[in-house]
Amino acid sequence: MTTNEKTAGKAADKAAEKAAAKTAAEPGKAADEGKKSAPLLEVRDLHVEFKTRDGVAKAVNGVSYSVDAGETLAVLGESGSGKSVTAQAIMGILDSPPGRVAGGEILFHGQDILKLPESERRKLRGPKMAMIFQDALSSLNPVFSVGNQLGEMFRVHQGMSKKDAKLKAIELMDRVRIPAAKQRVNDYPHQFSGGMRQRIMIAMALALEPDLIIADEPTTALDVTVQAQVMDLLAELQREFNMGLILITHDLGVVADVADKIAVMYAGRIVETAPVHELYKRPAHPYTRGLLDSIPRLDQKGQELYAIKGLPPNLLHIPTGCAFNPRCPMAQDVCREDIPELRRVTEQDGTELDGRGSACHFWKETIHG
Amino acid sequence: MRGVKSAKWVVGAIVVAMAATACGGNNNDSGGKGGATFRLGITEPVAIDPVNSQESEGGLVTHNLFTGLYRVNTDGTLKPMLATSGTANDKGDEWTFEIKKDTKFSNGEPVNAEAFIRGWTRAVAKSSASDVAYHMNEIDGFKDLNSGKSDKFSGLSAAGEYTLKVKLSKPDFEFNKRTAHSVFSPVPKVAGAGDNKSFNDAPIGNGPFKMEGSWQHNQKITLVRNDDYGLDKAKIDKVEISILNPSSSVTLEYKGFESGQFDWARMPTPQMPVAKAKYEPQKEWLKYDSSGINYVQAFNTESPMNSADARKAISYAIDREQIAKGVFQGLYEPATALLPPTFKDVYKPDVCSSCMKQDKDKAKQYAEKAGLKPGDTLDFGYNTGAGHEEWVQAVAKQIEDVLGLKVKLNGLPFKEALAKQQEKGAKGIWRSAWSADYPTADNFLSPLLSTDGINPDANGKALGDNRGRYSNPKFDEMLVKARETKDAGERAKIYNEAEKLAVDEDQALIPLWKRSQYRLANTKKFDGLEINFQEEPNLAEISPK
Amino acid sequence: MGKYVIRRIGQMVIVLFGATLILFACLFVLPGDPVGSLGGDKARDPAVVQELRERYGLDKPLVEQYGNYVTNLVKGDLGEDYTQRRQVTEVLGPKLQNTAKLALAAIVLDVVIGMLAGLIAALFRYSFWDVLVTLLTTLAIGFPSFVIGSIFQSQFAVKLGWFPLISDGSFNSLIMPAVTLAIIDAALVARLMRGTMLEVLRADYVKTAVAKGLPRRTVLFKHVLRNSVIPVVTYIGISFGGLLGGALITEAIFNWDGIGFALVTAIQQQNNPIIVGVVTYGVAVFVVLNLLVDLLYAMLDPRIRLS
Amino acid sequence: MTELAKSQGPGAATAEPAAATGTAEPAPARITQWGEIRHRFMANRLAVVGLVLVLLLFLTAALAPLIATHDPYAQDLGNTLASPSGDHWFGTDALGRDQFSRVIYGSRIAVVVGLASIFLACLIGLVLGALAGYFGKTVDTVIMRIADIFFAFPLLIGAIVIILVMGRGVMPVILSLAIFSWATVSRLLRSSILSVREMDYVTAAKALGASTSRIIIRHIMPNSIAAVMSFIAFSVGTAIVAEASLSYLGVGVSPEVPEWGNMISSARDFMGVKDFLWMYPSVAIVLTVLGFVFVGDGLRDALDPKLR
Repeated sequence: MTTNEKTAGKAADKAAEKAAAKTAAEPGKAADEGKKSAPLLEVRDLHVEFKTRDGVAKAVNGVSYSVDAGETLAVLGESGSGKSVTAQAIMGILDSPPGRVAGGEILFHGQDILKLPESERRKLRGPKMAMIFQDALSSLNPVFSVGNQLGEMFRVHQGMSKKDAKLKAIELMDRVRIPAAKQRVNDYPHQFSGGMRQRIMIAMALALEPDLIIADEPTTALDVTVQAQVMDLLAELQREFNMGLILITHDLGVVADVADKIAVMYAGRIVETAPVHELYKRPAHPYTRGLLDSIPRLDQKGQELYAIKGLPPNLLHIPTGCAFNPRCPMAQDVCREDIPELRRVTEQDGTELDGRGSACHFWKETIHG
Repeated sequence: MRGVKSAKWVVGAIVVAMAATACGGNNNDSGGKGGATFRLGITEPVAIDPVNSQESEGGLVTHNLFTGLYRVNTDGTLKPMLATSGTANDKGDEWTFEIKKDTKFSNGEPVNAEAFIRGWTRAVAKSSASDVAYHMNEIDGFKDLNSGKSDKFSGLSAAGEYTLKVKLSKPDFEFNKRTAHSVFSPVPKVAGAGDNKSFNDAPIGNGPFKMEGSWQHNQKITLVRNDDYGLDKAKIDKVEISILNPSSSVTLEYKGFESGQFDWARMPTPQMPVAKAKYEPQKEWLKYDSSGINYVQAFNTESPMNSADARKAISYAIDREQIAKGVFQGLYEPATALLPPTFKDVYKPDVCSSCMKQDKDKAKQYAEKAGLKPGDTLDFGYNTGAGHEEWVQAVAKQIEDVLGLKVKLNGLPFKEALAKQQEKGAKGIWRSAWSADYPTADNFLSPLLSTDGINPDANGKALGDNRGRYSNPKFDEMLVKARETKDAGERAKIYNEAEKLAVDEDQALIPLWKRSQYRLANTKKFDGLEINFQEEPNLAEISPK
Repeated sequence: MGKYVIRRIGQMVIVLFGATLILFACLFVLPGDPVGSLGGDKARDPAVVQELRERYGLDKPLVEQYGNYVTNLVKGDLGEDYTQRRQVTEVLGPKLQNTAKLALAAIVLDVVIGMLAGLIAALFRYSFWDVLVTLLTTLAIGFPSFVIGSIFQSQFAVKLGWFPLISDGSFNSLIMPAVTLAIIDAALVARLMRGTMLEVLRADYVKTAVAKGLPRRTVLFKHVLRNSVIPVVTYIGISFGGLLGGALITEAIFNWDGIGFALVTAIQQQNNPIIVGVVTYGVAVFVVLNLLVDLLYAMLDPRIRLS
Repeated sequence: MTELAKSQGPGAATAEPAAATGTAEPAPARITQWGEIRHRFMANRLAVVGLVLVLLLFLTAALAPLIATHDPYAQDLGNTLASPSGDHWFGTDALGRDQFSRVIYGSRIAVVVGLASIFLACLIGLVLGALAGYFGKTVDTVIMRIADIFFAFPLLIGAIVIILVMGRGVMPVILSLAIFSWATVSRLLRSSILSVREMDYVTAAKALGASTSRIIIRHIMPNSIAAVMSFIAFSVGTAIVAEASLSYLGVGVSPEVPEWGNMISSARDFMGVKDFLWMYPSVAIVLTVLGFVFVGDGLRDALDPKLR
């Protein structure tokens, strides 16, 4: 446990460091480019529902965000917040039924891919966008060799022969630095260590050099030391290929290291967006603040750890008004009645803060108070 | 070898399937030949070689493959076959048979006195371990041959090519009737010893039919007409015998007949009324009161059945009529004697007075006399899986209702059932049946009721057929006397007295029903169909229409 | 792997001997002389009984009899039956083939109907077909084979006359017993198939496969099916073993001349060599098939390491 | 330790809030206890139907003398094979006995044999399992080999052999079924306990210092027992079928006893002629077995609702 604390603490420090560096280097980059041309991916007002026996669960309620090539967006939230569902909707791999996209647009290279027929969307998966899952052991098919599963990408999308596909697989394995790739290409997933398996997942995602990669908690299942290696590898490859990366996580430590910007989700909505350093420094939503406060810190040793009280909302019965209101220390009557919009966040003097938004009636109090 | 077998199996199956469809239509005589083929189903016989052929299924085949000295007519009289004459000396312990000349086995070997001696010796020899050899036990030298002390049957000799002399160890003026049993068949030299498997499965005989191929165990046996038969040749070409699985063979025979697959069939008792109504008007329903009896064996030496009064109480308590009607659908008739009506010379009805009619009062009186009190337990055993379950319950219920006894039904598989009856100290009653091997009163009275018939071993186990252990010196004497009596009428009288003594006076056993046989027979296709003495179709005599 | 197989074969031998020893002991203490009589009410001639007891070594103590049996078994000799005095192997040979035929037919139906139904139910979960399959399979399990057999016989054989009541070994007479046998098993296979398939469909690696942009059929027939059939194959293997060991009831109902029916008959007749023969064979088939299924399992699922 | 920390939430190094263990999904099996299982069971319509059928069966067996319209043994040879009528609702058999009353009384044999044989099998399985667990490796190996031997006998074949030795009757049928069922029971118990023992939440409970008995009662028991109960429900159904099968083959309880297998068996000869003879006992046995199957299914689904 002590190691964890250390890392987390370190992560927070690092985030601050990096953030400082970045602000100086690329002010308002995303905003500028967004005006010039369409971003790589833009999600607009996305709604996703799940039909269950007990009713309709609204998993995603109007999410919007965008990613550019070479940019990393971190989506942060508890399980059930809708972060993974949004990603699956982008990939077009929602469990359907019971899930369905109930509204909104997903623009990829400016085109609304929700309007594409399934056959077209399938062709995007792999060559254009790819996904890395949390648990590589369960995400790799246990009964086929990793070579087979890697090679499958080339065989299916490029019609490559079995032999060539295998050579490609070895090449990929080399690339993600799996030792003795040639010998191991016929091994089965269970024969690899956790870190190696996740490398294979990354290799699979990168196989066809897609424009967008969605990594859904790629390091959660890994040991801490391995986490860093894998994260570094991912970041490195992203840079190399200039890909857009959506990093879904609940781990603030991971986010601090690699992300450019952050979207925080709660109950199917984005409650706050911000460049990464900004968020750490000055959260504009009580939920984000709660999250940050619950990170154990070295300087607070001995104090009781902060925890957000209550449970995440039941998606079948999302509280009226702000979904977070039952758990919010700042909640007022208005919070129970009106759903707060995601609003631009400004300094006290009214200067706009670049890329920042908060869906809190009392964002001002939160960020400035 | 497996592969070859399975290929054959497939071919066989196709042939059978085709045959089945071909015969689906009723008057479709595929190629003129089908009309002369008689088809029936039986259960897998124990043996078809006369050396060990024993039950009616095996008998059906053996009787058509072999012809011996005599055959039994349906009325119980003897019909000479290969015997042109058969005479006993005055004492009755030596028989001389003249054999018809110049008849042959189907392989060309001659059928002469030697052939008979060969056949009989083969049956009795120790290595054969034949279950039917005991029918020859009154012939001199039986013991030595049977126990392996000798390999010659000393009582048999050929007094000329076609003259067979038989010496008996004790007088028997009815010995010639015994020879109607198939174990007395002649066999050719190729038969070899009794355990010669190839002959066992494809016997070469001298009968009206011969085997086509070998016995296909559990599948079929095919007989074809023996055109070199020494007596009246058969008129049909072929007999196709399908072997059915035993547990429901009766149902299968019946269904097979209905679907036109078989020309001959038994019926499940429950279906008989329906079948009778349907087939009797078409003259396809045959009935034969055969030479058998169903009875209740009582253990004479153990309480509670150790007195004639007790046995009479039981006998009076049973309403045979009601069960015959209610359970057997009126197809069985109550028996009032032990000997069957087919034995014309000795049969007398109404021998057993307690069998005439259910009489509850008399039953109670006798029970009282015998000390049978209500609540006493009476063991009632039977063998399972042979269709006795139902009527046994009916009998038990009547005994309970009339006498107030507690009847304990005990159904056992038959080997266990037999062992139970043989045991020393066996008590109560047991369901039993007997049917004739040959038409002599002795064939009933001696094994079932004579003291010799008990044949106890050192532990008191009754190894003979008289498992009720009835023993009456007077009765034994009568049997000996009868056997020594040359005059048939005189002999019959003695047998009648003996029967009366054992079955009425002593009530050694309790007769229930006569054995009646019913068959469906395809009289549309064949003329002259009958159930014969052995309860088989008279295949050698019928002719296609 | 080799070591594993050798150890398993060792266990098989123990099981086989244990089972036959139990059987032998049971038959030994049975009341009634195994050669004491044939069918019917007549006792066998004591001289013949004596002869047969000597011939078959029935006068020897249990241990010696069992020893002889084992010695002969190793040579592939199951002895002679007491009724017809034919070699047990010869008597059972054709019956084995019949049983194998029936078992094969039933298992094919199991696989085809069961797997297909399970597949459809799982793929179209909650659809009309799923509900139908679930309902039918549940119902089928409630029907004992002798009830199904009775229904078939009365309807299809007696009333409609589609199939012969008398099985003559033809293909036509194979249908009713095979279907009777298959119904319950197919229902179980369908349930199993549906269950595992639903589980597999939810598996992360299926999502991965979809995310890889694989066509639906590749996802289903490569990634889903291969994983779904593993437990099903296991089940089918085991149940095939059971079928090969003789389907007593079904063979008895339809008079199918297989070893199960032979066993029932032999028990009624107390024909010990046949009983011993069938049980020995049945147990042997069961253990061998178990081993094969384990090996197959290991082959299909590389995660299982045999050690 | 890291694993434990993760699943325990509080104090974990992740930003996931402490209380965030519960989710919007249906609660997973691990936190369910008796009430949860019962709730899900009762929500399952088929399971409730099954329960009703089983209860009806028990009730019928217990109250057979009150329900039956006739003495099941009383013969009426003047009225045999009568079709169903106002007096004889299910008709009469070959001895004129009232079929309805015999079907009703037949439930007694089914209940007694079904329950007693499985109870006995569980008892043997438990005792031997406990012995194996207590004495460890050698004894365990020996017992498992013995179990293998019994497991290798097909149920019916094994049962018939035992009945041959002991004779027909209710007791022999119960014993023979138990003797060839315990191996299955003991295997199931073994694997079920082993698998549950390894589950995270038990490990967690242990790590939190829960006592062994508490672990067993609060954590292992509800799931194990429900699994075992589901298995038992199926087994009782199987045992009832096996018992009727034995009677059908003519080696079960005595033929005069009112019992469904007996009734169906003796109706074989009337196939196509008097079909009511086998139909009513067949319906009885099918409903009974379905009852147990539904209950078994229901219990299983209540434990693992994902598979419905």
